[in-house]
Amino acid sequence: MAQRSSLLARTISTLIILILILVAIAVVTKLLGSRPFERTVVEMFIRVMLVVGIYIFVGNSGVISFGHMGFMCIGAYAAAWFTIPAVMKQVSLPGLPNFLINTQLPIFLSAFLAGLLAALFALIVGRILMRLSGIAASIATFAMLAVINVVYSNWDSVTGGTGSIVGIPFYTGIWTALGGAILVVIIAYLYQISRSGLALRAGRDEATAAAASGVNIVRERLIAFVISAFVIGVAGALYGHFLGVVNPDAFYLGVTFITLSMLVVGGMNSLSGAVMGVIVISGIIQLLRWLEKGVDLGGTTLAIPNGLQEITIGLVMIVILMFRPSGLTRNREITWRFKGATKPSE
Amino acid sequence: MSRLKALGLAATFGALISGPALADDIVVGFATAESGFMQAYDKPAQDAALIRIDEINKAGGLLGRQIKVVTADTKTDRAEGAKAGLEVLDKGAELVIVSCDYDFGAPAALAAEAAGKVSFFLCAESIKAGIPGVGPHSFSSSVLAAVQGATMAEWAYNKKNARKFYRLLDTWTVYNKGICDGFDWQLPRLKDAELVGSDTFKNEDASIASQISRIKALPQEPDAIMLCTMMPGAVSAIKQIRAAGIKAPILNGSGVDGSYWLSAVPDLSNFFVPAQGSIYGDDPNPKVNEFNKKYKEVTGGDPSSQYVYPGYVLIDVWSKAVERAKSLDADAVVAELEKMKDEPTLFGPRTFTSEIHHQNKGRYLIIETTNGKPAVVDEWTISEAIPVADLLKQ
Amino acid sequence: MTALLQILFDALSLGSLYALGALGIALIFGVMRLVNFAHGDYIAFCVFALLWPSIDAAAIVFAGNLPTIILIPLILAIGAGLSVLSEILVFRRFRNANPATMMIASFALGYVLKNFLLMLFSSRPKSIDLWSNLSQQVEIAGARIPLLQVITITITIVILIALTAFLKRTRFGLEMRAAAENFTMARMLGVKANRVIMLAFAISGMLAAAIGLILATQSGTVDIQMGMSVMLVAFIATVIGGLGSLPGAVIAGFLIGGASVLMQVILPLEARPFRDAFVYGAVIACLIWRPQGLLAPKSAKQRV
Amino acid sequence: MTSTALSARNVSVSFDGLKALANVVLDIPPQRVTGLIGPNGAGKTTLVNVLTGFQAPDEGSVTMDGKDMAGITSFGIRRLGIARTFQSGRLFSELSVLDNLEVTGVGLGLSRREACAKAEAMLDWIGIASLADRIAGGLPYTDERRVAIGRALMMEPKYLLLDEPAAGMSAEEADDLIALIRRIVAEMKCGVLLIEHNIGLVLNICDHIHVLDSGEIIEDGSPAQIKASEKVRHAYMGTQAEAGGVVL
Repeated sequence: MAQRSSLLARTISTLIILILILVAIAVVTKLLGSRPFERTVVEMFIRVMLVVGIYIFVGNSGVISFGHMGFMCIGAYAAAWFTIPAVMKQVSLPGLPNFLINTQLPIFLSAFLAGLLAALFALIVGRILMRLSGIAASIATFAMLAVINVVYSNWDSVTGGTGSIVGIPFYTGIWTALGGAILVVIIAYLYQISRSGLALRAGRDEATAAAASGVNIVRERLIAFVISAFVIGVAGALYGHFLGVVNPDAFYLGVTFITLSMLVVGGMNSLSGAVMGVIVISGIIQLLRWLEKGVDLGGTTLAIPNGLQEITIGLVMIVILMFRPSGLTRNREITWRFKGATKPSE
Repeated sequence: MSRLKALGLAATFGALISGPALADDIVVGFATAESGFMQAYDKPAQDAALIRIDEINKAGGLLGRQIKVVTADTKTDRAEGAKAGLEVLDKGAELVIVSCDYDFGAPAALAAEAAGKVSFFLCAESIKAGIPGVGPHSFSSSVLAAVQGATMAEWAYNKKNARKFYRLLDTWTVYNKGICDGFDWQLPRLKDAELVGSDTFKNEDASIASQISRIKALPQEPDAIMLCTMMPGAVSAIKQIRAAGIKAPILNGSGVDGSYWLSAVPDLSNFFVPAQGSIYGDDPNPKVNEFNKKYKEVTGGDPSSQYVYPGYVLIDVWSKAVERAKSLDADAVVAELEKMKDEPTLFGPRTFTSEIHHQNKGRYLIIETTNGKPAVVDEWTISEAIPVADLLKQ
Repeated sequence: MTALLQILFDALSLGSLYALGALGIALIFGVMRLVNFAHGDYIAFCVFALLWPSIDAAAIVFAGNLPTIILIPLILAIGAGLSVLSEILVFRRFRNANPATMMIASFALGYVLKNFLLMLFSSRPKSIDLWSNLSQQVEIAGARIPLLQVITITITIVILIALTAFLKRTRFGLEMRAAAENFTMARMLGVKANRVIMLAFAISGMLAAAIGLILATQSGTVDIQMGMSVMLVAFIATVIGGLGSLPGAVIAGFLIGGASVLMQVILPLEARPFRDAFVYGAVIACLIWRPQGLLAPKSAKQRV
Repeated sequence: MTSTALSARNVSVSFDGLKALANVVLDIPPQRVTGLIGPNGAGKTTLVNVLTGFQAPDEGSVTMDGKDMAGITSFGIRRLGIARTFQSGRLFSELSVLDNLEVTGVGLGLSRREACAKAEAMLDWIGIASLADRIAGGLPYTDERRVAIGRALMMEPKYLLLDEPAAGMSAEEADDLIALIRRIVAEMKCGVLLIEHNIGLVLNICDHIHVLDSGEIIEDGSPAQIKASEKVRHAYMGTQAEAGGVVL
């Protein structure tokens, strides 16, 4: 029998290709030099973090989660607590414990702690929720999101209520966001090839058979849940530093659906699908926005009416899913080889 | 809107927006919503601002230069808002005008602040829309939500002899909470006034039956109900309260000004709203009524609510400050704005200080709706400005 | 006693709205395992059909002016038509797709509908006066209840009875129930899948229209978002009730309405803004307690 | 009572009031092939579910080598060395064949590298090493069965419960299966429970056979005894005339 190359050697090409694509986008953006466009790309990189973060749980476990943007909320607010100057916090968030009011951490430490806080929350809640599967689990995660949203919208002295918290230092630029996106893709890749990742994907395909193979699905799900919460918590922190304001409304249904849509359109069972979903949908949205603003065609400006962009993106998504129900990547990973061994039959 | 009027609009604003930019022009940037949820709220105030700009240009311009307008669509999206801010700044905007709502306007205002430019919220009524939430170059030309709550409480106490108040808060937005905060601040300052009950609901609640049951369970109907809410839930709440046979006066914030929704509650009476100016053609200041006519000429429709007016006011006060500073330098303009004390405008006096770039005291018209007809019945200015420290605490 | 009765009435009026919504979602889920996120937008669409497209602040009432006897069937027909059309144009192509794909497709469809309405009508809520004499109060054993609520509760009960009779007594109903219990099996037994699915969509669309009319009458408002919160609660109710079980969905709809009203009554003022957190907490507890739902159909039990 | 065996002791299970198993007593001794036959709906799979922790018995108990297995989860039972296959294959359809086997390895605590090595060795042992990189979802029926058995055999379980492994196989393929089962018993010292419709196969390979009908064990004994049993013939004639007629 031929010596099989190691797991890493067989699968690393996917990781390298995805990272190269992200780096290429960042470099081209820098070369173009438009500030508004650069912000679009930064936002896209943060979306990559979010969608890949959801993928770690949803893609590997097969359980659709409507709750992950709750972790983004937790992360973004934690970053606010950790980085806003003490003087401002005393006034706007008087309910915070003293040690928090008086701390002002460096941004990366704060983002890491924000991720940890989200992960800790996921660990506690997940111990209960991960017992559920299928649609009941989806609804339970949505209920979790709703609870987080209600609490952050009304705990005025600690979260500022429905009002925005301001004073979060601007930090997230294109290189930070690129770094974040690459880091998250690496985490997702490592999880995917880990023991837990394999066991969880087995459970996704056949829960009963996985149990009969000695897999404790609840535990593996919890691991994925916690890791993805960490990733999304960090993404939330970077988002806060990107926008400078956080508001509970920004972490509710709107962002939940757009991130899930990107994942499903890309192909929810593969890391490549998660990344490509974000890039393709963001690309189409940007294209339509340019069209909305008007394209100069030999003296006449061609523009689509305002609001048509949203309608078109919805239709495009429906059409993509009609022709590719398992997503643009058909749930496969991108590799060097065209006829890769990892090609699933259809 | 008739075609003719639409043409008129295009003629007036088209020249403003798409005319060739001369090196000499002063650029004013609108980073506002042209689509999505906020569009309906940004557009009227923006039109009013454009009317004022047009007036200034026709009168010879600002510092002898014409004002040129550039726009960028925020699409009612926070991240797009920041981009829109950058876009108008890149086109050379000296003044960045941002969305009506603090949450949606802040990203663009923060971009302006970072670039060292003056920003104005079209009609935000949160204390954050200014120094605390953006920075020392940011302003709002409207009046704080808290002042609305305080005004209604003090006015009802003095003019309607209200002593027993009931407070019903829709927890949806900061604006709603702001109205009730102002009410809460005012109430202890009114001798013998008491709060006989308090409750909350959510704007999207399909039914507020249990909240109404709580009011009905009181031993006697309150003298006034302070209703801190906004559209669209406001209509539903008002309709249900009146349907339940509660006839007590309902006090509101300015968010429910306008007659466009009154058809939903036929013959509504005993209903009070504070407004900066009257859209009903009966403003005590004839110039306001003239403005309303002009607005109709340009846009083809009457102002739908008082939220048109802050747009006009902001260009008015900013241009005065520029003229006085004789410069477009942001710090110089801010310094002149902060010197304004009871600066008269069409829609009430405006005061800015180095402490607060918003109105914590303001003259309000009181609009009463009787049998479905709104009309100005009074004018009220709260006796004491709400201290900045109290506003920030909220 | 009167207070208790009042709570009961309040709970019934909110619950009946949720129950109608849950019924609409459960019907579709039953026959094709689709969680239709566009349902809320059907509700909004039907209500906007009362108006003439305009982005002005004041609404231009159009269909809303028709006599009741024409208006109600017209709006119901619009709901049914929209729902059936979305099945023919969109959902039919997703018969074999996995649930996540269908869910996202339905979300995308709702997004398209919402933005279409936004373009035609702007985001500004519009006002409409529909049957305002229904808001007068009726007194029952000391508790007051608006006539509209009485009618809503009655309509819900009537619809429930009619639907139950329809499902039990007619051939269509039998086929639909069979399909809801076990779709593949029903298909093998000769149930005409497309016909049953279209019928389910039609009924579901009519239910959406009915909710829209009730909401518009009650609130006097027409708003892009108006179906959203009912749809979310209805969706939850469908799952708690036991996916595929119509009576379960209805019971759960009433339970959530009841829980919501009860929380509003018993929570102290400071905790009241957190009402929904308690309601959703109860939802989680309920799911942990009965993951298959309160009334799970037998087919839902997992076979090893 | 045999001290070393996987045993069902007076197991009863009912669903919605219907008895699926009543007072079932059954031993699966090590290094032996025990057969379980019975008409459709007799409760065979339910019994396997009870023995592997997927179904808690209403009454009675399951013991392994004298140890009571009550309250142990299904994955816990696999970790104790009781493996099973499923009637419908139930491979992890989106994973490769090698990964399918690796899952059991990591499920039982190996690292991926170790699990991979073991999985390769197992594929080799069964003789399907060439399938390693194929995606399990697209395998032909017989290969699917063999992969499922390989997945269950990872880490050499003490007991293996095969739920209709020969369903749909040709006579030739069934012979291969018999050879494989013999090797499992001989080389892995494993106790096997074989559930089959193909009674010929069961009579051929089993040391001891139990016959289940309507949830009750109606007969047990050596292949010869089963062949001769009037009760068994009756049960099969009653419910499955054609099968009984042909095979017996």
